[in-house]
Amino acid sequence: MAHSHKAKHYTGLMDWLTTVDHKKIGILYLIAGGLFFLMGGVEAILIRIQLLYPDQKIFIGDTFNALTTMHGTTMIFFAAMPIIFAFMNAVVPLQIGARDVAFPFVNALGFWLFFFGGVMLNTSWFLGGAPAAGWTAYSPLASIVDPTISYHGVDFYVLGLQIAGLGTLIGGINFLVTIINMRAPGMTYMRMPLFTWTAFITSALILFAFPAITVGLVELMFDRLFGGAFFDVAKGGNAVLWEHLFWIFGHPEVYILILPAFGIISEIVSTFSKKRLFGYSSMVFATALIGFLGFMVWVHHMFTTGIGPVGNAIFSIATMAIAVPTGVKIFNWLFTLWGGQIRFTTANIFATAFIPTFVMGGTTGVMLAVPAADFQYHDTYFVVAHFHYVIVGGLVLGLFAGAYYWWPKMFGRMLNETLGKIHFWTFFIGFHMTFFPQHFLGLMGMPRRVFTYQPGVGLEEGNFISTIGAFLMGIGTIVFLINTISTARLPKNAPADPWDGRTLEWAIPSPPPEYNFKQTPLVRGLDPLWKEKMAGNKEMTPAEPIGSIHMPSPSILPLIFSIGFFIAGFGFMYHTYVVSVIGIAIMLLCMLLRSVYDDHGYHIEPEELNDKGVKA
Amino acid sequence: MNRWQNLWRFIPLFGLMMMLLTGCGHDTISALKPRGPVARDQLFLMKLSLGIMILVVVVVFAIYVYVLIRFRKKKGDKDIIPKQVEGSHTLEIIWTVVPILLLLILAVPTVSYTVKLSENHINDKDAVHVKVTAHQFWWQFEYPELGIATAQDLVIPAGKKIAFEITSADVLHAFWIPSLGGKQDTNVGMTNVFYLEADDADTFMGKCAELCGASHALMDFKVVSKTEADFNKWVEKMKTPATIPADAKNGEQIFKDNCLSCHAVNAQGLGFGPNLNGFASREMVAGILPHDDESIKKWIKDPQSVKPGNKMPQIPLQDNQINDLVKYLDSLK
Amino acid sequence: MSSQQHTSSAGNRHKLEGPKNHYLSYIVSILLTMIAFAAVLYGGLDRAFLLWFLSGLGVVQVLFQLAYWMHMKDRGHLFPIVGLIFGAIVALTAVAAGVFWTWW
Amino acid sequence: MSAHHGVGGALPPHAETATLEGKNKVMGFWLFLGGECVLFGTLFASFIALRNQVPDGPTGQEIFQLGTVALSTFILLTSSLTSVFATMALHRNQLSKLLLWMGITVLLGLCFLGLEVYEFTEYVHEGHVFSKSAFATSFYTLVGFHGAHVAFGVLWITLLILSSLKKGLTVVTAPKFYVAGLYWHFIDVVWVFIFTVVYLMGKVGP
Ligand code: HEA
Ligand code: HEA
Ligand code: HEC
Ligand code: CUA
Ligand SMILES: [Cu+2]
Repeated sequence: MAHSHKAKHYTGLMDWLTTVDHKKIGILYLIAGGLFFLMGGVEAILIRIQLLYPDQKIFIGDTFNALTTMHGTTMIFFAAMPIIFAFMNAVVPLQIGARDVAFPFVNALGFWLFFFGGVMLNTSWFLGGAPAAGWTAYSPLASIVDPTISYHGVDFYVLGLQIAGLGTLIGGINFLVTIINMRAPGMTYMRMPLFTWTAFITSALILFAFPAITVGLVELMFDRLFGGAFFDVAKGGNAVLWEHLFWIFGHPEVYILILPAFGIISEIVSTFSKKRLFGYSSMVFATALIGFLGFMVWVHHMFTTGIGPVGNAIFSIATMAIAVPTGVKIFNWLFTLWGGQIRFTTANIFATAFIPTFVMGGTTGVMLAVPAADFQYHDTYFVVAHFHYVIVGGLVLGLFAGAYYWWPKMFGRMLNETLGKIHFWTFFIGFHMTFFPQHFLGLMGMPRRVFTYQPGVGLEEGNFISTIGAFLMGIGTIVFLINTISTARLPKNAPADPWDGRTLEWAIPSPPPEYNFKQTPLVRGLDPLWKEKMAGNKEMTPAEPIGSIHMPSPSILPLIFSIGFFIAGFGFMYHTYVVSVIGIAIMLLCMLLRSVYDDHGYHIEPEELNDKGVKA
Repeated sequence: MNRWQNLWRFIPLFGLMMMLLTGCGHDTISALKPRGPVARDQLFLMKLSLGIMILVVVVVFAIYVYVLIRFRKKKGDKDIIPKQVEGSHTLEIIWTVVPILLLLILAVPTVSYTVKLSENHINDKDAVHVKVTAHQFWWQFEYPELGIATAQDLVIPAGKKIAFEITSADVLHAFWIPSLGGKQDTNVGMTNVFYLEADDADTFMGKCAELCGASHALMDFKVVSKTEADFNKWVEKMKTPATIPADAKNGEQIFKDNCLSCHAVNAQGLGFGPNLNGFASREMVAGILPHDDESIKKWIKDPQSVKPGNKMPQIPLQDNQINDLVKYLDSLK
Repeated sequence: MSSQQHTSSAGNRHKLEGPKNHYLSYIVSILLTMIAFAAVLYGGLDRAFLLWFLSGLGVVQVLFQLAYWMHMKDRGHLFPIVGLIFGAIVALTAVAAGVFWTWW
Repeated sequence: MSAHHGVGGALPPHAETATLEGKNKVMGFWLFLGGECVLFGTLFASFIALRNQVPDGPTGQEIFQLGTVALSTFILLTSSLTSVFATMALHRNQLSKLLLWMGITVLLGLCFLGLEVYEFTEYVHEGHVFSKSAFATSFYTLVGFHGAHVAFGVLWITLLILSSLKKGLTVVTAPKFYVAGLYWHFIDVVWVFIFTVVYLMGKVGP
């Protein structure tokens, strides 16, 4: 083709800083998210150490509140979300037979914004103290500005989340468009693998939920930094407004987290029982329904706010309704396993362990949805137990399952199964030890976010077991780290299709070449690879002749743009607007460069394809 | 069918869970040991919903265990290709309809109790009306009809509805007495209304259940439930100013000079700090220290070491002045 | 793939896109706006009626603009329409919350 | 996949969606607008919740100048029409007309911004400052967000005009113009809600 500019090719670190390849971005998300998961985990361990015995004095007062706040915020926004994005990046384009995502540049930008948002939040530990108003940042507590201006706390939360949230939002749009427009021929909506479906719905939820938190954060920022009065009662503001804005976002957010895990489980359970997913169309429908209903239930976090019995009752019923489509999923998984030939690889152990654990968390969720009873549960360890059952026992088990499942595809190396099983059992037992007793702690009168509790009222045993369990989970995670690091030093050994897979990602080498598919595959049904294998074919039928492949060029602009935003954020925080202007100027400059110089990309010619297929 | 027999094995588990639930915790703070009608209603809802949930969990676990054991690939099994089942309408209808039915069973009492427990008894002649104001990190209680105000210890008559009007002076808190019933948030600039009732005379523990700052964990209070006669006596005592013995006069002066700006010591006084009228008969000092002279001294000497971030400053006083103060405070019966 | 839908609707869209339609929707917009301003300035109207009336005029105008100026009435706009409607639903529930529950 | 470049002057009939990149861009932009609906929806929600919260200081009823608002509305509506003309020129592959109409749109946008700045300074003189009351804060945030969108649009379209003076109309620039047109309409739609809910209903009073 005429415009085959020879693209700049970077190596080493520069390659990672400038990459726009969705597979590399997936790895970046996984590593960054993994590091934040360790941070959040260490914070959790410190919380549990303080609560080991009553009346301990290790982390008290706002230090403890900062640990709690940072643990929740880090885990939700900077560990769980990015690891989900890691798998979406690594897998979705492959599953739909695409060479790339719709907006590779935007994809990289999304990653760097998330990353610098997370860095910004965590610099708070060194710059006067971390935010300590809870991950929910309820105003007026979150609006209190330290008169000496040496403690910026919630400013870090506001700006860090704002930056990262923008990254997530554009990431969501990217995946929506990718899935709408980039599917291979024959990949109709009702043939998409379930993980792609959940990625699709999750992206839609991101698109419609994140603007709400953006506005909430802007308002909080205006109040804190520019003397605004949104939540300032003395000037007519209203603190309940923040609760609404936060939860209009916050509840969909929990489904943003769990839906991709549902997708992962669907893939794994079906692969390792060698059966197609039971009730595929009802699974798709249930996913969409959960996503839709997810926007109609936010008030269940506010039953005790004083909304009144009518509002409480309506939102209670709406909340309970979500149990129905979720149940459909649970039973479909069980009946996918039914009659199959189940292989217990580590991935499948995690996936099958997800099912009962998540059901326990989901059912306590329905208990919480009963307003009059929630008056007792709310803001106690019962709620903490509920959401760790769905998040750790659901999402995190799902993510570990996905990690074991897709690791060969992402890194070209098989993880060690024995270490995997040790990881599973320590983590799983530790998990139940940590969070099962917390149900009772809550009912026995222990509020959440407390740095100590009274001795002699029956709370000691539960807290003690809980802390031991947390350590076990830590050990499990360390085993996983050992597993990944030790295999990383071995040569690549993963075959293209290690698990006898069913979907398109297993039709290409592990790790895939940069252009994914030499020829776009033709999809002839659900579980396309399985279909071809059953028909006796070794590989997918191509939908096009071999030809030159267009690739986007790498770019450093996403990184620079995000750094600009980061700098601007600090400028606002310290009211040194010169710095903000510099930061914004950097951002505008990046935008200008991007729009003036069109990216023509480069082409990989047919003759290069064969030898390129080998290396990553 | 044979496999449903598995279900019966879980019945003991069901019973065990229920027993566990009703036997848990200390009887002045556990939501599982209700000491008033509201908490009892709520425990009923909890048990009802828990029962339904256990049913669900048992069914899921039973199928799960069966499937995993029956269909696992055993050593030496030949690789087979199982039948690729697409789905089953009958089954799918069953597991859509049955949960809907279960939820309907739950929904009806949910709605009726939600309405019942949010009744407004403020203008009820038989109810005792209490205005609660939450502060970082203490509680203020006013009895508008009785013309008295107190702090930290909420004194109520047993067997009567207590109609609460709750609000906050600074940030959000939540007012929670687990033994008597569920919590409500105290919002700034708004009031929430609800009611509780205690069966008998006892002292219950109260908690702040919304993150409100550094000492959120220590924002405890006591609920002293008295017989009606005792309650009336208490009201009278609160209205009569305490007689200050001669050896406490010194302390009274120190108090007037240093403390009165924040602490009122009369029946109705409100201030920046808790009203200390009747302080000597309170269960605790500052809500968390046991009530004795040592604690009072410790508190006055360095309030921040007891409750980090609380709003009472450290007042520079000599040890003997503090001793005098304690004598004075001890006389505020 | 949706690409097919797109190309097939392309022909239709061209025909509809005469300037006449655009003048029309412009004039309608201006008229609706003038009515709204006039209703407020006139002042003699019942307050509740006025509020409903204004909301009605606003909604009509927005629908008009979406249909004609943003081509929402054309085929091949399935996802944009779903996207906007869903966004609007979420926005409306948010507004409802603002109206009803912030000050109950 | 598809050719990503226009070949000289001959553009396909719907240049903005002629390539996969263009199609993606238009689709992505529509979805973005869906998100913007929620953004403005929540801003409106905040404003509506706080519109009567004026403990001391001027109310909307006291200060709003309907004349200025009417003029702004007229300008913005007209600019929407001119941006439609630009899109039509785009579809007919007439670069100079496209640039002319886009240029007029930008000028009208600038007039609108000028009026808004004038209006805000007037209000500030009357003591209606940002931190005066919850009403004031939410008013400036909502209307200011819209204003910022206009300002961004003006900047963006100007850049587009400048860069296509050099690049001409291709399947790369066409989607950008198309999308900019959509954006401009969206701004206009939001303004319809603003003048209705904020100004007119504000004038009606609580
Ligand atoms: C991944 C995250 C996730 C998920 C999936 C869920 C799922 C659910 N959650 Fe949870 N929730 C959180 C994360 C999550 N939650 C978090 C983080 C908080 C606390 C936030 C904070 O305050 O910090 C919270 C808090 C929270 C509350 C507020 C409690 C309070 O603060 O007082 C409520 C109340 O209704 C609730 C309900 C539910 C319900 C009904 C579901 C349902 O979706 C569950 C549905 C699933 C099932 C029910 C199981 C499977 C179904 C069957 C087997 C069918 C048959 C079942 C029946 C008939 C019941 N959640
Ligand atoms: C994705 C979300 C997520 C995840 C995964 C977790 C995981 C864990 N959480 Fe979670 N938690 C939340 C989200 C999450 N949490 C939220 C939202 C809150 C509410 C916050 C608020 O109130 O505002 C909360 C609150 C919360 C509390 C209540 C705090 C309070 O109310 O005061 C507790 C207490 O036990 C707790 C414990 C744990 C534990 C033990 C884990 C464990 O599963 C963690 C396991 C992981 C590890 C243990 C890491 C292992 C690593 C190492 C051991 C270090 C190795 C180090 C190097 C190599 C450098 N969490
Ligand atoms: C600037 C205001 C201020 C001053 C001055 C002040 N206090 Fe306090 N005091 C408070 C506040 C606020 C609390 C509640 C602290 C908490 O529990 O968070 C309190 C609590 C107390 C309590 C515990 C009350 C209870 O019911 O348990 C005692 C006793 C007390 N103060 C005694 C004193 C004495 C004695 C002095 C003078 C030497 C004094 N205070 C001066 C503000 C003040
Ligand atoms: Cu008051 Cu927590
Ligand atoms: Cu929720």
